[in-house]
Amino acid sequence: MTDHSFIKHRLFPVGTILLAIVAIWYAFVVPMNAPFQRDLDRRAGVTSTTAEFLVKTMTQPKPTLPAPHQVAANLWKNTLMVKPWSKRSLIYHSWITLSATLLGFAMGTALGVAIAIGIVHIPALDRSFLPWIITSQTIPIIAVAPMIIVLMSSIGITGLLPKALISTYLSFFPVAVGMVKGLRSPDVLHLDMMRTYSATPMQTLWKLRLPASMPFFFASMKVAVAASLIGAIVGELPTGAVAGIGSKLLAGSYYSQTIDVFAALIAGSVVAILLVTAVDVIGRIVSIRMGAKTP
Amino acid sequence: MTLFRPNWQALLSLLATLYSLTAVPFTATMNGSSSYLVIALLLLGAIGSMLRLSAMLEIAILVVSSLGAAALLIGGLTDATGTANAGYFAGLTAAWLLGWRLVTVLSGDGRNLGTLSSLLVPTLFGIWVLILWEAIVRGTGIPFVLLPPPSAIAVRVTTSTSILMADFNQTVLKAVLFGYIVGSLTGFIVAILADRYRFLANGLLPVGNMASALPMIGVAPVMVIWFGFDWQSKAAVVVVMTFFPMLVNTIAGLASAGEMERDLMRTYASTRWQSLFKLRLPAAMPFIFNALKINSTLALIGAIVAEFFGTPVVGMGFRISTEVGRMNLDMVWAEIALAAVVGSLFYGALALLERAVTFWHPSYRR
Amino acid sequence: ADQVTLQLKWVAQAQFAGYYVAQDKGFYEEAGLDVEIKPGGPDIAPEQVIAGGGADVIVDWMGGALAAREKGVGLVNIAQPYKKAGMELVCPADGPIQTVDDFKGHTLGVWFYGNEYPFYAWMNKLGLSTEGGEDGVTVLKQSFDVQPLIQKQADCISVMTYNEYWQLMDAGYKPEDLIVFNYTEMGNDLLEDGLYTLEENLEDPAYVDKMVRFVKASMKGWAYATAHPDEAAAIIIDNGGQDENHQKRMMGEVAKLIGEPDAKLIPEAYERTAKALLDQKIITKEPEGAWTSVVTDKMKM
Amino acid sequence: MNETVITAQNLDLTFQTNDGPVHALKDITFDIAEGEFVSLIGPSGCGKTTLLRVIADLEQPTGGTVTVNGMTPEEARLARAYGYVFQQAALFPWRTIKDNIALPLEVMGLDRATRDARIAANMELVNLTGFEQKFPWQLSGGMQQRASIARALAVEPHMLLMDEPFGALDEIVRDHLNEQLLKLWAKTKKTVVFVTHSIPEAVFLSTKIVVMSPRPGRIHEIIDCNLGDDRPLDIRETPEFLEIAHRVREGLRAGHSYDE
Amino acid sequence: MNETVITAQNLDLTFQTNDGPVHALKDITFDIAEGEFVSLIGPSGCGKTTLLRVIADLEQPTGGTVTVNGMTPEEARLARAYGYVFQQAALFPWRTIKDNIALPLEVMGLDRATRDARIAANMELVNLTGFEQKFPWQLSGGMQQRASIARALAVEPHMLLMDEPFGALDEIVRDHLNEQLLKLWAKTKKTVVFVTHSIPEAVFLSTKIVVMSPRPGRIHEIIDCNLGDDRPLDIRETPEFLEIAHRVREGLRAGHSYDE
Ligand SMILES: Nc1ncnc2c1ncn2[C@@H]1O[C@H](COP(=O)(O)OP(=O)(O)OP(=O)(O)O)[C@@H](O)[C@H]1O
Ligand SMILES: Nc1ncnc2c1ncn2[C@@H]1O[C@H](COP(=O)(O)OP(=O)(O)OP(=O)(O)O)[C@@H](O)[C@H]1O
Ligand SMILES: Cc1ncc(C[n+]2csc(CCO)c2C)c(N)n1
Ligand SMILES: [Mg+2]
Ligand SMILES: [Mg+2]
Repeated sequence: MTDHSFIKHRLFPVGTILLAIVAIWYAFVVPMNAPFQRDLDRRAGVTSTTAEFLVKTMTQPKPTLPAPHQVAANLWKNTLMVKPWSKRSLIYHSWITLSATLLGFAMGTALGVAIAIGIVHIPALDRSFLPWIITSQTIPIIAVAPMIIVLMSSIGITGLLPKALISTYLSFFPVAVGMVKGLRSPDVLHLDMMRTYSATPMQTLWKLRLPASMPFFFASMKVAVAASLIGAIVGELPTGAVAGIGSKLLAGSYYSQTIDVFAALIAGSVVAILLVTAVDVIGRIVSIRMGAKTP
Repeated sequence: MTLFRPNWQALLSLLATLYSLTAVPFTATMNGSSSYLVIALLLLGAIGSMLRLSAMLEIAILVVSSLGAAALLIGGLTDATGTANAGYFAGLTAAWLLGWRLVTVLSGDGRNLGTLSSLLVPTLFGIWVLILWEAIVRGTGIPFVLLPPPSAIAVRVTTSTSILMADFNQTVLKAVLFGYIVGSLTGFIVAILADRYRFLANGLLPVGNMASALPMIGVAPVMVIWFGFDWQSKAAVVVVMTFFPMLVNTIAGLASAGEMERDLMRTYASTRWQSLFKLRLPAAMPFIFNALKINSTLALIGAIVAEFFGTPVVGMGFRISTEVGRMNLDMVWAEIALAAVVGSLFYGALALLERAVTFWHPSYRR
Repeated sequence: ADQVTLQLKWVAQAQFAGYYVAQDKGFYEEAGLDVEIKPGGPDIAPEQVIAGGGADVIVDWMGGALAAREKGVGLVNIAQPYKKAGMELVCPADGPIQTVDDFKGHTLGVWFYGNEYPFYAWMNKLGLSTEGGEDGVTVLKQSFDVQPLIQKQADCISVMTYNEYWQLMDAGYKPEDLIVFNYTEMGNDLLEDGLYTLEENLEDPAYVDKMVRFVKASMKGWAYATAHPDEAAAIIIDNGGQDENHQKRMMGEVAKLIGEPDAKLIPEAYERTAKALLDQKIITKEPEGAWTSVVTDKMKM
Repeated sequence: MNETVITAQNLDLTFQTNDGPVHALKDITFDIAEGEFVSLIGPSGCGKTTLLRVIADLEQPTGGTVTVNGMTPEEARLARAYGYVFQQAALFPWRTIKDNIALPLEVMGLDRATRDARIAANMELVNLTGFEQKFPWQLSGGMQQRASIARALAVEPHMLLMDEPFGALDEIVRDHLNEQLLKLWAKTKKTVVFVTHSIPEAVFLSTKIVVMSPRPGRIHEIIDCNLGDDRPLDIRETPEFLEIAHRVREGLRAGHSYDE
Repeated sequence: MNETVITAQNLDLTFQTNDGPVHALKDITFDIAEGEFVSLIGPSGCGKTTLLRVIADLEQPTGGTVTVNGMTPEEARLARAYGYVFQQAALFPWRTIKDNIALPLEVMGLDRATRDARIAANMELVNLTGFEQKFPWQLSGGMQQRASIARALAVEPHMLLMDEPFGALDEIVRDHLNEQLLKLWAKTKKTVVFVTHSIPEAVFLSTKIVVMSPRPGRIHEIIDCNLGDDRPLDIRETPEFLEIAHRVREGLRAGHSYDE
């Protein structure tokens, strides 16, 4: 991609959509915060002009819906104005969450691929396991996560690993399902051809099934990395709000600090973008090296 | 040809059984004779499965030995919670290995057992999960407030059906169904629009990827503020959660039609809509079903989590979060079981539909 | 030094100032203890943590502790720093509810997760159905914050005198804008923050001795915190608490609930709590041995 | 002669690939008049498919101009000026054979009765009657190719662009289809551009044979071929036929990279 | 004569499809001796591919028996007794042409030097030198098919099963490859089973021609073909050649469903 087409096909459209979101957001701020502001004014016995009222709805300390600039100011303060490793810094909290996410994602991807390979090759697994893997994901892990964390801390496992395990649990599923589909995606013709070489299942896996599954692999890794992040954040909630994006969300919501909550949400989204983009870029590089037609 | 055909599950099972001989009786209330009966059953299964018998006979022996031993072992825990010794667990392992052998025999012989085996095998797997859970929890005496045994959960399910039904009605029939349909449909429609206007797609996809990673924990309270504390706000969470997977998948699916097929449609000077309906939507179907399946689990989880925030005092998520605080873990697991059953049925129905609609896909012609 | 792990019921805030102060001021160390304080949160059930072996002592409300005791977790109250309950129900003065008689047909918010027992006990006493409808009240499981009142989703919400009440003040309400139903003043209070440990451990005299030292040091911490609220608030902030100003106020309110920090459980309050729980079938039989004074008795010496 | 329907002027096409450009077409100039039957013949990889794709507006030339019916290829495509048979069958796996043939007719908005009539006639023509309800993967390679020919013919276009349509067929079927195509052409006076590897086929069918040579793809020679309107199969034994075939073979050989 | 390497006894194969069974092979019986070059010829859809697939253990017959080298087809496949060229090129899109040819050699575990030597030799043979680093979609249809032939030859099997390998090639390349194949066969005395649509090709290459007829696929006739070991291309003008070609054509026509 040339620089020009990057601007035209990425930056400009994404920028426009983000601008539109911010505009809609501002449009919602006033009606969302107005009722409470009216109550406030009434109790305080003040009457204000429309302009004053509008400004007030956008400057509440604990608004129902914070205005974008309030969130931006909070972000600015908590990222650039403090040391990145201080406990007040969102960068520090993002890093805590990111490290659990990456560990969980790596384990989840490995587990998912292993399960998919097993399912594709062993009929007993295909029949007995796949339905239960699906069932496992219908269990609201988010409800069970606290119990798991408590259970694990009672046997002395604390810190990164419990969070990462919840990430693993959420991320192995998309990988497993996608890879089962991907490993089964080669042409019947190609499979027949490997048969005529009397290739071992291992060889068919390495030379045909795995390369053929790459598009599925990267598509499901994108879903999985996002799921991992959710897992890490959820895993942070029951640890007593010590560190991480999840703890910021929780701490913010104890005291109705909606601005903090939104700032933490945005920090989470930024981490998400970075992760998904990284997977996407690696996917593109791999696909080009595998001879894909470049547009 | 010898009469002997060893397999690794039976061999290991034999080893475990022999070890268990060193620790009879297994629990405080299990007498020696019932312990030896377990051992006899296990030996029968292990040796029987290594002889060259007909498949039917081998299956019969394995069913009797593995499930029989398991039943005796669990029965041996009556009034003896937490007293199981190492021999008990060796016996349990041996029975489980025979169960594994049974599953292997059944799936290997899939052809002559047909659909029966495709139902039987996963069921057996599930039964073994429950057996191990029950035996380990009660055998080692894990506190009830940490993990209740399945038997206690089953009792709770039968005594609390009306509560479960009310929660199901609130969470699934109202929030999940509505949110799932609206979210998937809007995702689909926006994808079609984005396909029409490249600009939208270029802008929406990255934003979509980012939004799908947004932790719902953050969105749920906001939705409660916007849509009230009843099911509408839960449905809104589900809408948000299901929208992006459908959007992203549909866009990818629409792009998946082959080069030559597109060229073919070009030569017909077909309109955008015609290409869409005749080529690109059918080609996108596997992707769309992928999204529908992902969404089916997401929707359930989303609705349940949303109920952790403001909610009326009914609903599966409400029940789970409050009963944990009341130490009624059996009720919590009853709700989790309900969620799992509902989710699995939903998923299964989608898988059947997928097979009917995308019958032509190579993955069904292995 | 002897190891003690304390599991709190909620996040680090002045509600638990005594323990943090004792830790910070070295009172535990002086008592030959090495104490680890684990903050809680909305997803942490301290009863579960102690049952799983993750803690030696927990801070819990009596309702939750007795319910867990029936489920096989042998919790025993060894000390009761909080003499009064901090829970209350507040309604906007310009709303439909002025007195207890106005509840019918309205929506009331309460926290769950084991914190709902006082509310249900009260409704039970008032003879109000909690199933909604004309003659009952509709119950809303309220979130961590005071939004349900601000958003007018509930006609009244539950607050703690030391926490959410002040969040309403921050949000612009003045005391005269609110009608307050205080559980203690109404005589409906159930025992709140107490220290609980497992029954079987108390058979070991060495363990009892450890607990005596622990509770004694904790009470020293409470006394110090009550006397130096600003310093206590700063210590809380150092340990992950939020909003220093808020913690100072909370310290002041908490001090009122504790009164003289002697850790003694008042048997009448215990009887009332147990009865209320029995009446609502939260527990099914009269609890026995759910509290002991062995620790507090030894403290005097 | 008749009106010109396809003209190419100094066509040039270079593909960009990961290891450098591939010059696929170079300086291609020709005219095709209405009602002509033009065969493109040339060694594998010389650019026949590419040239056909340029005419059909499936590929953009990097130099030169093409007009089709006096329009740009794009306008011609939008006017549905031609029918195209691909080198591969390109059947939709989710449609039965019958529905695959119906596809362009549905796109054109024909009613069901017309569609059914045309489908039946053309399936008959390619001898696939009885396979209406089969899915593509249940057919042999040759049968799939015949289905794709039926699909293009059912459109009844004025101009046919065919890329080795009979490559996968046996001699008898091929002869049969050659005859049918010739009949159709004689009757309807369609303009046909036809890619083939078979010299006899090219000579038998064409009024003009374009011999191409590779790397880069150029026109080596254009050979007129006038065997008259009525051509029975055994015309292939006549001296005129053999003479033209010889000239084509010589041209091919000359343009070929093998030097035997 | 030589030892028998492939025998088929009363082979029968019926496919089950959504609208009823398709009887693809019926009562097929034949023997192929070591070193023979046998062509299968017959109308499109008559079961040639299916028969080849049965021999290669890619399809299970529903009746009758086949042995390959005295073993079951499965054992023969596991022993890597044959090389197979598919009707479609079946190249892996993510491998370059060179790596595609290397594939079976990697599976067999050959070392890099041997692999490279064989790849170079066979790419030369099919005239693809210079295209090593291209990906399949950058090649024309005929070039892809040639790559797939090179891939099968690189294995250097004792037995070759080839399904219309030269279908997509022009006459010159085809002639060239026919000659190469014949040389290879004469030199190495491989057994070859060869599906083709071209009568001259079948006659030129084979020692035995099996003419099949369709619906259900049966053997119509087996024609011996003995043009001697040394066959220059112009043998195709000799009377013996034309005589055999005529017999094959008659056989084909008789077994064909068209009645002209
Ligand atoms: N998309 C593409 N990208 C790069 N190179 C291409 C592409 N398509 C074709 N080529 C190259 O262009 C040349 C001409 O290809 P084309 O398909 O037109 O040949 P052809 O004459 O149709 O051959 P055949 O008879 O084998 O089908 C070949 O060298 C091929 O490698
Ligand atoms: N997988 C399948 N399912 C159902 N029917 C099939 C299948 N494969 C082949 N057939 C049918 O079997 C018959 C023989 O097919 P086969 O591919 O062997 O023909 P062929 O002689 O190779 O034809 P061609 O020369 O066109 O390649 C055809 O009628 C075809 O429709
Ligand atoms: C889920 C949830 N549970 C309880 C509270 C209220 N709360 C805050 S502090 C405190 C005292 C605990 O010792 C209580 C009950 C809440 N806000 N959210
Ligand atoms: Mg071509
Ligand atoms: Mg074939």
